[in-house]
Amino acid sequence: MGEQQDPSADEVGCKLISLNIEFSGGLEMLFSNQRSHRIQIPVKDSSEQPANVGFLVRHLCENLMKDKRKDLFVLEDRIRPGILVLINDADWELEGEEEYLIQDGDTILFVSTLHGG
Amino acid sequence: MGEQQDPSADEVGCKLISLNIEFSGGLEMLFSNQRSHRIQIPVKDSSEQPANVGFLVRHLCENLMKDKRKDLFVLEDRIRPGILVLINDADWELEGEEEYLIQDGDTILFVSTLHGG
Amino acid sequence: ANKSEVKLSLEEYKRYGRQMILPEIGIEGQMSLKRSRVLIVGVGGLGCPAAAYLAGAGVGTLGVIDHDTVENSNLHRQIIHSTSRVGAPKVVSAITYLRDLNPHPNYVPHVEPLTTENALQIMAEYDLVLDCTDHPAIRYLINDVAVVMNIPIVSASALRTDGQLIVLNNPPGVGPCYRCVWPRPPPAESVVGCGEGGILGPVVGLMGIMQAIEAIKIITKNPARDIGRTTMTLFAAYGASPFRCLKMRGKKAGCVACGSPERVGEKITREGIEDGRMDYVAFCGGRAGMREL
Amino acid sequence: ANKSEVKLSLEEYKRYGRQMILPEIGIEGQMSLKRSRVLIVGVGGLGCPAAAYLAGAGVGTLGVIDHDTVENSNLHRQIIHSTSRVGAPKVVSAITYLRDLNPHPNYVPHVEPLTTENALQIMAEYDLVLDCTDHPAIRYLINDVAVVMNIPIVSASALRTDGQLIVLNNPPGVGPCYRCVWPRPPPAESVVGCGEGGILGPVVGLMGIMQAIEAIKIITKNPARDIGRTTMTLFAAYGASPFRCLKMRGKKAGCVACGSPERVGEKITREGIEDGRMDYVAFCGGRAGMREL
Ligand SMILES: [Zn+2]
Ligand SMILES: [Zn+2]
Repeated sequence: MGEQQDPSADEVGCKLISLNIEFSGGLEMLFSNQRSHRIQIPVKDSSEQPANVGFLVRHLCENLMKDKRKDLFVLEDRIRPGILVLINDADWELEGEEEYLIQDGDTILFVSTLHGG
Repeated sequence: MGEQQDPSADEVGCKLISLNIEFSGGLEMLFSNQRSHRIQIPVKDSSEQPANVGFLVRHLCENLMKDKRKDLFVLEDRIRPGILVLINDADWELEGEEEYLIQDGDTILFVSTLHGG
Repeated sequence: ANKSEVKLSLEEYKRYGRQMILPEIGIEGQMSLKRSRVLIVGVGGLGCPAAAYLAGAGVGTLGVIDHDTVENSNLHRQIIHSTSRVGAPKVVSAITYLRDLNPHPNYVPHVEPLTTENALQIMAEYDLVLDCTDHPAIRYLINDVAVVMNIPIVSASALRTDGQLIVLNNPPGVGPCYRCVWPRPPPAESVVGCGEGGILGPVVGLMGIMQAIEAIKIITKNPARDIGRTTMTLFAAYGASPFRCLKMRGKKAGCVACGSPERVGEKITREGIEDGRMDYVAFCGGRAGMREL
Repeated sequence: ANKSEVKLSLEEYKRYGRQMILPEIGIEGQMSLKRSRVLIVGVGGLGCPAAAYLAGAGVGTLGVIDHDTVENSNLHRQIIHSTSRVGAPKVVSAITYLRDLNPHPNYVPHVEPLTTENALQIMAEYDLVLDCTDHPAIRYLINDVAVVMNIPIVSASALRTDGQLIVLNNPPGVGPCYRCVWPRPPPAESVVGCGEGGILGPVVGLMGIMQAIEAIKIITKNPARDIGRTTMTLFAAYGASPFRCLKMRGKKAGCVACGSPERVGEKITREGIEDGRMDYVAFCGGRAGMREL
């Protein structure tokens, strides 16, 4: 499990939220071949808006994704077609998609749809 | 789901704990053919001891079990051999068996071991 | 659905006894199974166990469509084929096996690919379709025809050591369809097949068996259909918690297949499929005009 | 374990290619599979799919033990038998199928019940045992012999629409054994078989396939064994959340089979099993002296 920063960090402008990030269906191969990551992100994005899933996705691309093939995860600044996003095991469409405001302790799962048989 | 009593009941001597009780492997047939029950039990037993799993088992026998064949669930005042008890999905042996003190919101699962193949 | 009267012979009572005594099935359920007509599209890693257990359970009509032939490299996972049938059409090989497992069902062989030309005609003969295929293009085709025909889809897929299962268009017009969940196809370069990615045999087998279980539940209408509760099951053989049950979105009002899209011209129709306006291969990023799915 | 050198023929490379390209298997894993010797006890609803996928995967030696013959009422779930083989010993029927699926493994037929007299001698030839049986008495026998022989057990069971799976004595001497989890047998009147209780075919099939997956993981040592993390998987086809992963107890210091019981005389030994001191049928509430399990 990759841990980042001190969970008690609570200085001005650097309050953090702890999250479980999970990858499935092959996406884990883009993220150090690791299915489960425990990470922390700032409670607010650079424009002082509360962190939402859109911000999280950018954060993952910039900080957690080591693979260069960003377009296997994000296309035109959005999650690429064929990837499902689950917020605490519920389809993100039920939760507001990119606009969902991340809560401390949330589990966000990214699933690449499989087609083999 | 069977509901009993008011969750806010908080009179002297009648504070209640809410629990999820689940049955699997055929045990559900002894409990109205229902796999999942949401029940409430007193926080303390009749001798003013905090409710533990031993007390819960007696409570289930007396209150939730409609089937007359008590010995398919309890033998000599203990869970009969062949039934596993899981406290929040962990073997009750890891949690202190009958002595485990029940917490509000716990899920207690009773599994009858299967032998067919 | 074919609502004609069916009867069970003494031999069938004996054969199905162990499942008929289940309250979830019963005699009524067994009759429903015998009345049902199920199409299995693709008799590979998913279709093999799905076909075996549905034939075993006594589905009345079992159609199997595949244009492939049995290869040696299939046999670690495609367990109703055999070494002695390498080179034979998979459909023929499958039915050889199935008929010896249970002679009672009516087996319908379709030794051809499912295409925009034949899909409507073929799927019109069935009440339920199992999507056991291996490419997004054919998955969209199966979806669009199943929506037009009002039949539910039990869809599964597997790759490497992972599997996914979802029941779509169930009940027809109520549950989400494949396009509700995946409105846009994945970029062609992100699609990996079992040939390139590899596949662990019992992983795809597990997903195929789960399709058989879901098919039996739909056919016997038990549980009575929960409207709008669609879940997707993930399996990861090497995951810390191998099974995961995800709560999925419902039917989308604007879906081009099962809904009413804002631009009426986008609505997928029987005619649009039949006259070749829908190019599934191009839609999924393949060469336009290629019909082979 | 048999550590002799094995080689893969070109035909085997082709046949197993789709699983060998998985990083979880690889050439090393395929060699381990070929070197492994697996015993399947009971070739019924669990043993059929377990045997099919393990044979498909290229296990080197696959032993099958069962004293039963194929019946019509088996075929809705025992999918490697067939109507034309009704009346044949299940072991013979199974190996007929398995050899045509994959001719490479060495199949060892044992057309007899597993008993206190033959269990030690038979199980000595294997590195891993799959408990695909249907009665607690034989489950205790398999356990005790596997503990004495230092081999892991992949144990599954199914009834009606539910299934259970647990890996025991893995690694040998470290993980809990059957008696650690179930020190006392269930009262005889609480034991229900598939004949009385019924069984949905693909439910027991699912459990058998899961046994094959666990067996492959153990044989290929991937993941490297987590010491003391034993889980039990529950499946309920009609449950609200069909799969459940339970965290189980570890090995018990005082276990009469795998531990050091306080009363030394209680310790189960090779000699105790061989000379008939252990009466498994009586232990499980059956008629004492009855040897048929
Ligand atoms: Zn739709
Ligand atoms: Zn033990």
